[in-house]
Amino acid sequence: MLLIDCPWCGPRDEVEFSCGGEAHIVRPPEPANLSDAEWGDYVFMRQNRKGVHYERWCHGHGCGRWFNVARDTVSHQVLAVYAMGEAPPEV
Amino acid sequence: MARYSIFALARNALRRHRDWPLAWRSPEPKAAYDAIIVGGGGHGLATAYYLAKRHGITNVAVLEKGWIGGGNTGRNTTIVRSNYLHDESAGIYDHALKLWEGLSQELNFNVMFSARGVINLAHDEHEARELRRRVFANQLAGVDAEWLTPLQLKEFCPILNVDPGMRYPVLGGALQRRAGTARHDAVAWGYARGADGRGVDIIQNCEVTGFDIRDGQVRGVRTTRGEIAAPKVGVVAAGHSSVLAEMAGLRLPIQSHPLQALVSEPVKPVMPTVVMSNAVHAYMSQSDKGELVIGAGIDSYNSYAQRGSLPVIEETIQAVVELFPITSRLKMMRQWAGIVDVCPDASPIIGLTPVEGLYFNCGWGTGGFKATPGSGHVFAHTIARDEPHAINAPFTLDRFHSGTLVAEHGAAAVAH
Amino acid sequence: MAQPFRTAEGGRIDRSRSLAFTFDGREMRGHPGDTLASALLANGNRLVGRSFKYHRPRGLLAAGGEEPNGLVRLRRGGRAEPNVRATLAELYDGLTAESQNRWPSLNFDLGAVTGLATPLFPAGFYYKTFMWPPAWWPAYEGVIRRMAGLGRAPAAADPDRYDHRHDHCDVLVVGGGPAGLAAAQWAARTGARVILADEGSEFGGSLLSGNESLDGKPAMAWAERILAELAAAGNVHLLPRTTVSGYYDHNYLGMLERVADHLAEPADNQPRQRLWKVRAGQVVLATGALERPLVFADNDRPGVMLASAAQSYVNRYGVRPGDRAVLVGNNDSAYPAALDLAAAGVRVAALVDLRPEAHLDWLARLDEQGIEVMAGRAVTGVEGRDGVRGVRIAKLSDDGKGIVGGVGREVECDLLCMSGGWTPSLHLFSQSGGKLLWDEGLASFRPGEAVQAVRVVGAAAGRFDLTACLAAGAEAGNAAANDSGHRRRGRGPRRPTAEEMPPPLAARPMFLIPGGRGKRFVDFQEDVTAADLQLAVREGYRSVEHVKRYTTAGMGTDQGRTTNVNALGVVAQELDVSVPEVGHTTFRPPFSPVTFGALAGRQVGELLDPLRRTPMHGWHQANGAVFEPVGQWLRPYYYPAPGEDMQAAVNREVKAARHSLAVMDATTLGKIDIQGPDAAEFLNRVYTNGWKALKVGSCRYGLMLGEEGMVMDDGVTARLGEGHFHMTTTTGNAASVLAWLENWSQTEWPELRVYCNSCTEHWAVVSISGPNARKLMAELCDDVDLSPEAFPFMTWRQGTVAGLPARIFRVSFTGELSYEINVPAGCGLNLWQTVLAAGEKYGITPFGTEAMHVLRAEVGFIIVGQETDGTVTPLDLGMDWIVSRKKDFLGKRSLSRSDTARDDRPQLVGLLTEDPNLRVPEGAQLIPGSDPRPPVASQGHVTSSYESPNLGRTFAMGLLQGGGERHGEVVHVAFDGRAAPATVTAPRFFDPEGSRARG
Amino acid sequence: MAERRIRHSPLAHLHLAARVVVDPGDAGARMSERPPRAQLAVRGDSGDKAFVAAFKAGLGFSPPLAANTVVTHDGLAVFWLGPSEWLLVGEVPGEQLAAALADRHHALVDVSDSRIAIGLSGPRARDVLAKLCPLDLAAPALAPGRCAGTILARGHMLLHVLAEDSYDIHVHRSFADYAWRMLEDAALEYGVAVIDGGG
Ligand SMILES: Cc1cc2nc3c(=O)[nH]c(=O)nc-3n(C[C@H](O)[C@H](O)[C@H](O)COP(=O)(O)OP(=O)(O)OC[C@H]3O[C@@H](n4cnc5c(N)ncnc54)[C@H](O)[C@@H]3O)c2cc1C
Ligand SMILES: NC(=O)c1ccc[n+]([C@@H]2O[C@H](COP(=O)([O-])OP(=O)(O)OC[C@H]3O[C@@H](n4cnc5c(N)ncnc54)[C@H](O)[C@@H]3O)[C@@H](O)[C@H]2O)c1
Ligand SMILES: Cc1cc2nc3c(=O)[nH]c(=O)nc-3n(C[C@H](O)[C@H](O)[C@H](O)COP(=O)(O)O)c2cc1C
Ligand SMILES: [Zn+2]
Repeated sequence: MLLIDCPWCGPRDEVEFSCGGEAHIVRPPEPANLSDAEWGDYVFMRQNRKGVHYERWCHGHGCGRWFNVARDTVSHQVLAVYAMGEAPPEV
Repeated sequence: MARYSIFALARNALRRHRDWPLAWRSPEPKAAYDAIIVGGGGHGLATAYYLAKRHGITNVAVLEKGWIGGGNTGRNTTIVRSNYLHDESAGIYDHALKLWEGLSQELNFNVMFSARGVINLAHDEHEARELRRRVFANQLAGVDAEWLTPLQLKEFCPILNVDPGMRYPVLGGALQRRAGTARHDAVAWGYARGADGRGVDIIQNCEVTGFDIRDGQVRGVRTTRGEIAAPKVGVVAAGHSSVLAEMAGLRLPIQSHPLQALVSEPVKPVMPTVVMSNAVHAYMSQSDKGELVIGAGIDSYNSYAQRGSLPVIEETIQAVVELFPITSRLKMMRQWAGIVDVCPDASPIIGLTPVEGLYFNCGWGTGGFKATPGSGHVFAHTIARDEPHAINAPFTLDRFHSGTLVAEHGAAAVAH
Repeated sequence: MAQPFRTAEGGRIDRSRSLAFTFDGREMRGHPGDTLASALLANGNRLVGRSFKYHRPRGLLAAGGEEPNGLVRLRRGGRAEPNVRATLAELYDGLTAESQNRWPSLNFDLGAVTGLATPLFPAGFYYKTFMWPPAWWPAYEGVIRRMAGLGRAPAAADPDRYDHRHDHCDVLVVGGGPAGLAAAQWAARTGARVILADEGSEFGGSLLSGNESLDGKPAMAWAERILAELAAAGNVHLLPRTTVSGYYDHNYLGMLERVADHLAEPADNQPRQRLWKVRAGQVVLATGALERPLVFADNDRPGVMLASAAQSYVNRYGVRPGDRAVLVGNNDSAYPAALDLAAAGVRVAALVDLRPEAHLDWLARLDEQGIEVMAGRAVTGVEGRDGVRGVRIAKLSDDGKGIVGGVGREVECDLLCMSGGWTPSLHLFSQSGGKLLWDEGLASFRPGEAVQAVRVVGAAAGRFDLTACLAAGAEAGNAAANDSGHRRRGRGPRRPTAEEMPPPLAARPMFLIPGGRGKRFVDFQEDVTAADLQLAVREGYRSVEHVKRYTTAGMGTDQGRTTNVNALGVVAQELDVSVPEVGHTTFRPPFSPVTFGALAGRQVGELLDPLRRTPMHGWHQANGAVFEPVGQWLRPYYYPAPGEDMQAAVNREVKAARHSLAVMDATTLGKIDIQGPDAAEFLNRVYTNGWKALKVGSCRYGLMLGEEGMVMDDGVTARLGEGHFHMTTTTGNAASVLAWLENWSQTEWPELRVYCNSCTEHWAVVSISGPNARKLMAELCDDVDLSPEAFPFMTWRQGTVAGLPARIFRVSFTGELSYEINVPAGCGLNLWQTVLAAGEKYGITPFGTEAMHVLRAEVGFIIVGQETDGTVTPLDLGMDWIVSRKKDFLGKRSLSRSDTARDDRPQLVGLLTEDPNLRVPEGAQLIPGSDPRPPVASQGHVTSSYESPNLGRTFAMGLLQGGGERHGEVVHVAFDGRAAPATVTAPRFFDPEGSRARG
Repeated sequence: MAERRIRHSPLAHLHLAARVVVDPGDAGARMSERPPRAQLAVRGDSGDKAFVAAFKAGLGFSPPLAANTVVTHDGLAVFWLGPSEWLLVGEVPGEQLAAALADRHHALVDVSDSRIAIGLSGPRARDVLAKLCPLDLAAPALAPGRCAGTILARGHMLLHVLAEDSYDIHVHRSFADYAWRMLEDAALEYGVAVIDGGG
């Protein structure tokens, strides 16, 4: 059971959160102008790093806020927690 | 390859089992092969076996970073069935099931395929509707399927709780009688022995760390044991597929998650079949050795650590105790996890890639063990002919662009 | 009743009280403080079980949790529990136990005939045979299954309760031996929150079984003092009978407390066991070390026991495990054990030391007792089948690989105690992610660098002298507390000194003892011999993981606790490499098996999952509703009148709605309040249709898609104000839709000024439907102009209904004139009852979800999740009218992908079977021809199918390939080997103009 | 038609009133149903100074801005639920707030009937809660006067710590029965007394 440091509420058990997958995916501003392949990549292709993974979590059972987490997918260590909209930190 | 039989056992017993041949050799890698298979799981070994057996391509190496069968092949709950919803899926899984039915004899290695039936329970009207849809679809596809009432279920599996007062009562269930379980490790070993006997080099402790790709064509791989050349490379790396794809400059729509399982202490036979439940999320069978083999869900986060967490196990056991009340005083003996390669439409990707000579077989997620023989068979065809077999033609990577998904979520929600 | 093997005095048992128990029906007695194991031994009962594969007679090997042989079935009926370690089962009055894996009885077990054919059953034999003829496999398998397995599962449900408990601490100390006690004491003195857990019934660890002294007094006196101090401290939680079973990520540990297993049954309301889930700041592992058996011929005979276990039996339990003992060891441990046995009145025939030289200091002490010490020798065989009668002792060659000077001499004895060295107990450390390092001197692994906040001390760290264990424990406890931010003020507790022990003499690692002909067991529980391991390696199963899986070594309920290192040694020897090159298999939770009931806790039966109740739930129950689970809710499915079956009830309910008046509890619909200047723009992005032009006071139906273009949810949303909307969602998707909206608004469109709030729980919804709905409304509501002009279809009004403040929505899911009346949930029951009373004159009929489904299907409304399954677009549903061409919305781009834009995709159609009375099953397949024999390619399926009392026939909806263009065509509905012809129609069967709802 | 609200409790079917005792004796846990109170959800950006000022003006006192804190004032408790979310319970100044916040982006939603509160107190109250809730109930973050949105078994709760051994557990109405049963089941071991929840 991971311990995730909610930027608002502090460390809470993983079960209070939901994991939203890769962070920093930007919805294309003009989907109509994309090819099928470009659109498909946006919808389906996701980073799946072995090592540091930047991902989004939502503290659904607490403050309800979404935020970003940098986590090692091998050690499960949480390396950084940062706000939505912030650039990913170097870890 | 010396044949295995009761007579061979008796003969060898007289010689105190001193003369059994190696099941497979452990050769040093050669500088070059006609084809390389990356990943020594069931699918990779089966691919090598069928390349050698059906396509005469025997100068093949299987490169395995650890020990063969040590990935998901060695850690799955061994459910084999083919009652998938869509014709494309039923096609490949039933192809596999037919191969399972003669696999021990084909490999001369007892993989203990046990057609004890697999039941999917319905706990609400929605599930019942979806399951019956599958039953009817299967009947048309020639996949055996029938619907059982709660009483029939109870008869088939006496320890199942069908009390109408349950929190999520059992409304019925779909049964596939030809489905069942198999001895997972034996599948890897049997294919390895079969492939090795036909000249395939099985090279363990050999991790692929990069690809040699020039002019859009694969030329070989870099490994922890040196560079190895080959004009064709098939990657069957399950949870590690994305890592290998990245090495080749490809992107996959795959996420790697831990999927957990556990076994109870061994007890005398109590569980005659396999029961899977979606709403009360758990599935359970009993191995020939006596443990109850129980599958849990995936942990929600991406992971490459083959370990899971306690809450998932708690929920699973809550479901198990609800469905099988007599298990309450049995004990969990071991829990573990595997890293599964989850695809958005819960169907695999098997086929060519933009790199010539490079093929991927992945995305089996939580349910690829049952496909092992079929997957190896069609992947060998794909590699040998440089084009997909009709059975795997629908499972292209391109479908995530065109939208031609093979959505098996319904069938795969407890997808094993 | 006599207990012939009970010592005259000593031990930690209460001799003043006697307890009765039975084993296989035989009545015996023991004392409080006994385990079942010690009590059996006290009564001279040595045979405790039959082995897994060969059904060999087995006795107790150990005295603690590592016991591989002494597994029994404890208790009876619903409380029966298989595979209980007799060594951990505390004796209580009336205990009943049975041996396992034998038939018909323990002494005479027919299964033992397999023993005769053992040469045919080497490791993995089943992979090589049972393949011919193929059809016989099920029969073979049946036999294999019956032979395998250990105990029998209980036949009845478990009457006991189980508990769960979360906890948090600064320092969790695992193991209450001397090292753990010292750690806990030092940590506690800093004021840190400390938990000390031990598997045993008493704290003290190895001190309970030895007779060491501290500061000149028995060491247990020191332990008791520390325990008293800890018990008195407010910041320490002592948990005896608690096994730390799993070490998970981020210092999260699972522990099983056996609250009432030492009692005949739990007291009222007392849980039997409790699962603790502890998030620890720091962990100190003081889990001790386990003695290893030696691997020699017939080393599994009843009467062969670990030396430390024998010591434990005499010292802790006051039981002589035999009359005449031989000890054999490769390290010093056998010496003190010999002295303790002798002191307890066991005649010690000999001590066999594998090392070339005996330990001189110890030798002197043994001499005093007249015990013969034979060095450079080994036990090479055991006489006796059901119990040791003697042992053969032969001289070892210099390299230890052979026997010299003949087969050696036989020594009569009934007890053989062995010590093959010590294995630090590092399961938990390994589970925590810490690497294990091979220690040549220990001939075992010791802890390497920690990955989580954990320290290992005492015997678990490979330290075996008491003073050092105490010092390491103290230091670790203190440091752990410091690291969690707690510092002691003043001096630390005084450090006791242990009595001087003879300096240790290096052990002689020897994983396989030569000589003898019998089987040399490495894994007792899984019946794995050295020959099995060697065979695996010879056949190419060289990875230690392959050896494990091929032979099953280490895969028993004890997870090979006593045997793993020996197995590695044998494998290394066979491969001719060092043990670290072989490596070890993965340690996995649990450390000791954990009861399913305990893992489940109280979340079983009716507490399995929340059961959500609407305010009217009690009324539905009282009025005979049959319920259907929808998500976590239970919704009335239909309300059968006496003597009515489901169809009759549903027909009645459906007719009432079409002909007069019917009422439904629609409270479970998801409701989301959306506010902000950009609310309309927000809806424009999440719904397929446009929202900006919607007037205040009006409602609109909306569809939501996922980005892959598939229908995700639908519902009606009302505009309450310029920047204020009330959205409804399907019952099952209420939470996920809110999460979806939050996700987009927080992460992708933070610039949109909009707030979404769930108000599902605030409103109770009573939906009335039928031609008389307006009349009823008029009676209940006098502050809203109900005329169709003033309050038209798809608008909403604020008003007072039945005296309650209400939001009234003129929307309809039944196709009839309908009002959805929302009142604060606390008033829901009140409204419901008032509506029913007022509607009586119209024959108002409550209707459930099934009638609602029929009604909506008659007028062609879809249900998300029924007409859709995650692969259906709005266009597939023929709902092009709701897909805006002007604006972008989530999922829009997916609709024009090459596949999604195909016109032969499955599309929603109506289906009328030729036989008007045939109600085809939902899920039935659609095929063009009339022959359903496989293989037939399916063209679609039936999504909904009902009997309609209004149409006087059955009707169905389905998804059919290219169905939009196939109206009028006859297709076949295939199910269960039948193919019923049906005409394809538009998916609307009743009131095609929709005038009734608008009326 | 004149308004006449009759409120039913979501726990009514448990007939708790009949179980109420005056003297809880040695029961380790005391449970009660709290009387219903008006509740208002307030949304707005706590980073927006003008909003906070308006919020304060509407309340007549400063709203809690620190995570998991509660400000109680004259029969009104303001719970921090998140950086843009508060729950007002008690004497809710609805109109006053609406007026004060009129110029700032905000949302006010009457959720009076969404939640009910179960009182849990007694010497073993913390032990009972610890069975169902993963939070560290002894941590300073949950000192008396604090609150937390968190988990209660498989449901959600807003926990309000009233004193060392006294909690108000706010749960959604449809989960009330589940929450009560879970709490009572968890408390059985220590003895449960149903007491009056106050007026
Ligand atoms: C707990 C659990 C339960 C499951 N239950 C079922 C079930 O009941 N039924 C079912 O059908 N399926 C089930 N599955 C899924 C099934 O196990 C897998 O889909 C299937 O085994 C995949 O086989 P594979 O050969 O593709 O992969 P694997 O067996 O994982 O083999 C992939 C191999 O590739 C190797 N590899 C990875 N990277 C490299 C590299 N760089 N170089 C060299 N080698 C590399 C790995 O070491 C591994 O051995 C379950 C899975 C899990 C984890
Ligand atoms: N002479 C020798 O060779 C030798 C060998 C081993 C030990 N010893 C002696 O043993 C003592 C070692 O002391 P120590 O404190 O390190 O160990 P210990 O063996 O005294 O105590 C370990 C305790 O940990 C408990 N434990 C183990 N795993 C557990 C788990 N998962 N959950 C809960 N409890 C668990 C055990 O029940 C036991 O009580 C010293 O006195 C030392 O002299 C001597
Ligand atoms: C079907 C099946 C049955 C198993 N039975 C046992 C068993 O009887 N005993 C055991 O210790 N482990 C058993 N395991 C678990 C393995 O020991 C092991 O945990 C699993 O293969 C994952 O490997 P790892 O734990 O070494 O990473 C079983 C695994 C599977 C897939
Ligand atoms: Zn938070």
